[in-house]
Parts: sequence; C-alpha cells; structure tokens
Amino acid sequence: MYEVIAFYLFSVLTIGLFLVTVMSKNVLYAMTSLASGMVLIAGFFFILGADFLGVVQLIVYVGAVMALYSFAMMFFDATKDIKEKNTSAALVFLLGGMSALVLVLIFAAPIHSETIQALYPMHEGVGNAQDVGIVLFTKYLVPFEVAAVMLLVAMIAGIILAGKKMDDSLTEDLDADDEIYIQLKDEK
Amino acid sequence: MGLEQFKNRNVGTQNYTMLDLGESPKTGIDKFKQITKRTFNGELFVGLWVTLREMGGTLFGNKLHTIKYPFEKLPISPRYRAIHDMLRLLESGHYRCIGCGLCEKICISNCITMDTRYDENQRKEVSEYTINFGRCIFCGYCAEVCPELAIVHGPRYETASEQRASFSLFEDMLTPIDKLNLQQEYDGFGAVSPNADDNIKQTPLAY
Amino acid sequence: MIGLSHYLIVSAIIFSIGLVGVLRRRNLLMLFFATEVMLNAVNIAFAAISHYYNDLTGQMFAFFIIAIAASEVAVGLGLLIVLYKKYGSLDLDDLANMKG
Amino acid sequence: METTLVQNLPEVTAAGVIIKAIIILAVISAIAGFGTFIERKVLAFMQRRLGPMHVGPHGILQLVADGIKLFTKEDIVPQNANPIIFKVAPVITAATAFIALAAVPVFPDFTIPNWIPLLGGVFVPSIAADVNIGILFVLGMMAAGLYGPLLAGMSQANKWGIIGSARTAIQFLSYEVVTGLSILAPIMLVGSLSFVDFNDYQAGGVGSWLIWQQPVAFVLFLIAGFAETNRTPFDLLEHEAEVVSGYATEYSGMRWGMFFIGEYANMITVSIIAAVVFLGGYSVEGIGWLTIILKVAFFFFLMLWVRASWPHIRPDQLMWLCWKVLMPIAVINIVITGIVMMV
Repeated sequence: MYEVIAFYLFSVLTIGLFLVTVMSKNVLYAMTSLASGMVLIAGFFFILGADFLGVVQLIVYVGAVMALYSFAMMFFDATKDIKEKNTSAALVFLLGGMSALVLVLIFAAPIHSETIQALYPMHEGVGNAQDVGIVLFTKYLVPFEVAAVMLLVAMIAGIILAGKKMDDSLTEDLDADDEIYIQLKDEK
Repeated sequence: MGLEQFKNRNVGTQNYTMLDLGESPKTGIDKFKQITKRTFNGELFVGLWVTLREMGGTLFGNKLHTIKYPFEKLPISPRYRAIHDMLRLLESGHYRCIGCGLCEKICISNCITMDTRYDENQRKEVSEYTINFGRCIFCGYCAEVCPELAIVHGPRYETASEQRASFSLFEDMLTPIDKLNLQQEYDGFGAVSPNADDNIKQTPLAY
Repeated sequence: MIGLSHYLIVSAIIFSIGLVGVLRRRNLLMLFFATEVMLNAVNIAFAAISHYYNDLTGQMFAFFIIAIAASEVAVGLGLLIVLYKKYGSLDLDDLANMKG
Repeated sequence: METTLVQNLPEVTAAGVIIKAIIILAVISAIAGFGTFIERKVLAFMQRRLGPMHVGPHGILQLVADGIKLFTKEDIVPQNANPIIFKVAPVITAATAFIALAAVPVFPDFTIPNWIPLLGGVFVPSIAADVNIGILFVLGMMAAGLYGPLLAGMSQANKWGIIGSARTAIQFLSYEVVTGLSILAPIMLVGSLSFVDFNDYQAGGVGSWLIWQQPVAFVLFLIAGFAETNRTPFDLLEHEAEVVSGYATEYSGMRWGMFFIGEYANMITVSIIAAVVFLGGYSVEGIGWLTIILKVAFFFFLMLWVRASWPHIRPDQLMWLCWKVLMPIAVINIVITGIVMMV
C-alpha cells in the first residue's frame, strides 16, 4: 500500500521535475529540479530494494555530479535566462515517433522474457550491500577496475582542462607569514 | 582606582617582548618537518587547554570580566568630566555657590546662565542657574575657575537625553539636603591638587 | 500492485523527456542535463528489472552507468569551461564555427 | 556476517516508527534551539564573559525570545533574487538534516510501559528507518544537504552569496571524500553498514571501542565532520570577517532560522555518528541510554570548545589539508587496516 502511494508520488514528481529541467529557460531552475529528481530516483531504488544503489545515487549523483554542475554554473552567469533558438516543430514529429518506438519496445520486452533465468540471484536474508559487493568483486571485478581507471583518467582530464593557470595567484605571491617576517625585518 | 594608578598609562614601560617567528620553510622537506612538528607537538591542544582553563576560571575561579552595565558600573577616573554637581557646605548645609558669575563668564560654549539677587540678609544668592547640556562640551573650565569648589564634575556620565537642549536647573545638580552626609569632597578637575598642602607657604607677614 | 511494466513506463517517459531535451535545447549545459535525465531513466529500468527478475546484473549495470556519468561530468565540465572562456557562450549555434 | 534484521524483539509497528519520528523531531529541534543557548554560554565562559543572562534565570529562556524574534521578523526576498529557489533553499537544509537523523540511532529500543494510556505496549525502535546501509544513507543525506547553502547563495543575486556557495561546493565535495574514506576502515572491521551492528560490535565495554583500533580514522572523521557541519576551523561558508555572511547574507527571519536549525541538527548527527561508530554508542541494559547522551554531549561541547580556541583557516589551506594531507592518510589507513585484517 505504502509502496503504491510512494511509487505514484515519486513518478509524478520525477516526471514533472525532469520536464522542468528540459523546458526551463533558467539554468538555476533546471539544475535544482534535476537534482531533486535525482533524489526521488534514489527513492525509486529504495522501493525496489536496491538500497546500495540508492545510496550511491544519493552520494555520487546528488552529492557529487550535480554539485559539480552547480559549481561549474558559477563560471557562467546562472541568474540570466538562457536565450536560445529552439529546434522547430518539424523535429518534434520525429521525436514523437522515436519516443513511441522506445515505449513500444519497452512494453514488449517483459512479455518475451518469461524464460529469463537469474544469473546472479539475490539471496534472501542477506543485505543488499553484501550481495552487491560479492557480485561486484567476483564477476564484475575487471569492469570495476576499468571504471576506476576511467574515473582517474577523467579526473586528470578535468584538472588539465579546467585548471590551466591555477598556480598563478591573482594577488601578490606571498605567504602570510612571509609578509609578517618581512615586516619584522623592516622594523629591525 | 586612584589617581596615581590611573595616570600611569605610559606605553613602553610594560616590558613587551618581540616574538621570534623564525624562518618560513622554503623547501618541501622543511615544510613537511614543520607540519609534523606542529601536529605532534600538541600546539593545538595548548589552545584547547587555555580556553578550558579560562572556562574553569570563569565558572569557579571568579575571573569573570563582564560588568552588567546598567546594574553595575565601573569606577571612573576622579578627573573624568561628567555631569556637573553643585556641592553644599558640610557645616551649615547651605550651598557653596556665592553667585560670583565666574563660571558663566568663562564658559566657552555659553551654556551656563545665572541670575542673582540680594536676599533679605543682603547676601548675594543665586536665583536662576541653568546649564544647557546640549551645548556643554564638558571642558571643565567652570569647575576649575570656581573659587569655592561649588561646581564640580560629578560621577554621573550617562548624558543621553531626548532633546538637543536639555537644561539642568540648580536644584537638579545640588546635593540633596538629606544626603549631605554622603557628599564627598571632590578631588578631581578644578580641585586643589593632592599635594596642595606641601605647596602652601607661610604668608610673609612682614610685608 | 506495482509491476515491472509500471517502472518501465515511468522509465520510458523519463527517457523520452531526456530525448526531447537533447533534441530541443541548444545550450551545452542544458544538453548535459538532458543526458543526465536519460541516464537516470535507464538506471530506473535496470533497477526495476533487477528487482523483478531477482537478478543483480541490472544493479551492476546501473553502478557502471553512474561511474560513467561521473567521469563524463569531470571531462565535460572541463571542456565547457574551456569553451566558455574562449567563446563566451555555450550556445551550439555560436560554437558551430567549423561549419564550412 | 549477520544481518541487521531485528531478531527476538517485538515487531516494529508503524505507530512505533511514528512515535520515534516525533521524538526525533521534537527532541532534536529542541536541542538545536537549546544548542544555540549552550553555544553562547560556553563561548562566553571561555572568553570570561557571562553570555545571555536576562531572559529567564541565567538567560535560559533566551531561545524562546530568539524564536519569537525569528518568527515575527519581516520576511524579505531581495528584488533581483530568484524567489522560488530562494524560498526553497532553507527548507532543503533543515529537511535533509532531519532526514539524515531518521537512520541514526538516538536511544536504544524501548517499549512504552503499559500504564500509559493509548500508547501502552507500543515498541519504539532505536532507529526510525533501520535501513541496511545506515551509515551510507546518513552520509548521502548530508551530502544532499549541500544544496541548501549552494542554492541559497546562487539564487540571491549577491556576490557574497555566490562566494559563499562556491565555497560550499568545494568544501563539502572535498570533505565528503575524507568522511567516506575515514569511516570505511571501521566499516571493514565491523563488516556491516548498519549502526545497530556497530553498536553490538562494541558492546564489550570500553576496551572494545573502535577508537582504540582506529584512532587515525577517528581523528580524520572528526576533522571531516567539522568541515561538513561548517564548524569553526572550517567555517568558510559564512565567515563574517571575509564574506559578509556567505550564503546567508540576504536571509532573515525564519528562513535564516532554518539554516541555523539545519546546522545544529547536522552537528548532532555528526556527534551521534562519532559516538556510535567510534565510542561504543549506547548500551541496552539499565540506564545505558544515558551513556550515549553523555558522549553526544561531549562531542557537541568539543565543537564549541574548538570554536572558542582555534582560528579558522584560509580556503586554500582547507583544500590543501583535504587533498594533500587527510585523503592520503585516510587511504593509507584503509590499506593498513585491510592488510591487518587479511593477515
């Protein structure tokens, strides 16, 4: 019962928030609604029993990714409305067609999958975190390490791209205690 | 606080010592050494101990520094020039002012106004006396010039008022007759100096 | 009771929203946002399938998608900042200077 | 590894959870209000002052006066601000702080005695929502809490606000890493993410506290906790001497008050986590629930104590400390813990 209420509540809110994200002219609105939509998606994961995934969604997506976006928004002017020439209505037909196709495919998928066997079944009475951990570090160890390397590469790339001339100080290049020291020497 | 203690505010006699800040570390190794030393030297905990000690002192050691101002007041310097007081003669209770008018004359901001008349004994007496504290600059000349030590600067330093021109009448500043025993001889601005007795020379009667 | 198809419908709707955003917006930051929406939609579908087939593989994919999104942000935001410093704009029409 | 399912205990009912939620909301809100009074008093004593004295005996009703003032103050939204985001931001801070408390054990389980009418016999669990991954949930919610200051600063069209929110972003993002890594080593030792398991693991008295096995992790967690709750050595977000009031520059009245309540609730959360994870938490029998109150009170006092004692640091020192000192130490700590566990 609670699950049904939660599902419908989360669905309506998520869809509404993501619509705001996509349609809004204001970056601040878009960012806020996207972040809160991510929190609600973490709620979906909690309903689905994927506790660990939900927490990862909270920490990584909400806590890091969206915070990085908003930090980047400070480089741009976030309070102004975006003026952009949106794509004309001709494309929207194409869009509608594609979305419908996706919808049909997705509805069809469960019907054809009655015979699917669980490769890595969940265990009753074992917490989701333990379950996930065992699978992640046995079967998916190599992709996990690759993902780690990818994150490292992305971090270095981000530092190199955004961090040019970070070492140049805008003010005079002196430490605070250096200044005190120089003052003291002058007084003597 | 006595006058002598109060007056000793000479900067430079308190034995200040300069702190030796040392050299700033230049190389990475030196910086690392300095950080390690500061981390494990417990310098941070010294700071924590100092505040905890002060807290103990405040709570149990009576080291409190707060003056609850409207209820408690700090003693002011005897030479502080606050609102004027009019003193009485201790023996008779009559006010000391003889109506000479010197204070009115010397007042550089023209805030003292007085009027005198002869009373039934053909003695001069003050009939009107006001000080406009909106104008008064508390220079203290009136107290200095007064020959009878009648007008002095008292201890009341809360001079806020609702109007720019706030007049005080003679009776407001005069020591109430029932508090005559509380009246203190004024040793501050305009009074004779503490060593006045030593400076007195015998009048050479031979002249 | 909520079944798998409920989650899949929600996921599809959110994915379509993200798609509309990708096709409609011309601002690079907004394009990034729309991409995040699509990635999240896929995550919901994976988690739901994982739940209803009692299989952890779906969650694994969701983890890797999150990892990819994180690295995408790191690189993409660096590029965005460089572009903004160079051109003063994030609009795709302004940035299309390689068009012959 | 045992699971976190509650065994041999009365069933957790909705009524019990609701009672727990009400307890948390009421008690923590009251403590958050009372915390401001305690903070002012402690800081005053450490600086040889008296603190609030005139409202009630020893100023104890000062928080009521402050509350009345906050509630009745005019609610100002600046002209060029983004009004919706401006109004939402304080709610985010307060809400995430309290949601994080939902997964934190505040007192041990207890059953309401039968002689109390209406509620007699209801079993109240120690945690309102005993999710399997308690610690990570709390950390995630505190991470989500960064949107409060962030959006507040960005929406108010004020340069101090922008600086404050930029500092929020870098500070919270960086120190989340340290918090997570430092608490990972105790998690490896206990083998669970649930606070109840942490509590049970250290049930053997003072000697079994995790602080003796993980002193480095404890210190790191404390430092990162100070940064995450925006306490004094790291209070760059709203440091009055540098950025007028940071993200809260344009806020007044109850909107500002919500930031305040959120900050104090976060302080309590971090204190409880430190007490449960490293200092043994509560014990179930007798008046063992008093011990956790003492531990939480100690950590709360520590935050005020440090605020009175230490100066705050520059933003570049903050980043340097996080990425070049604390994070390597945390990683080394995890590696050593892993090696010791394997051997």
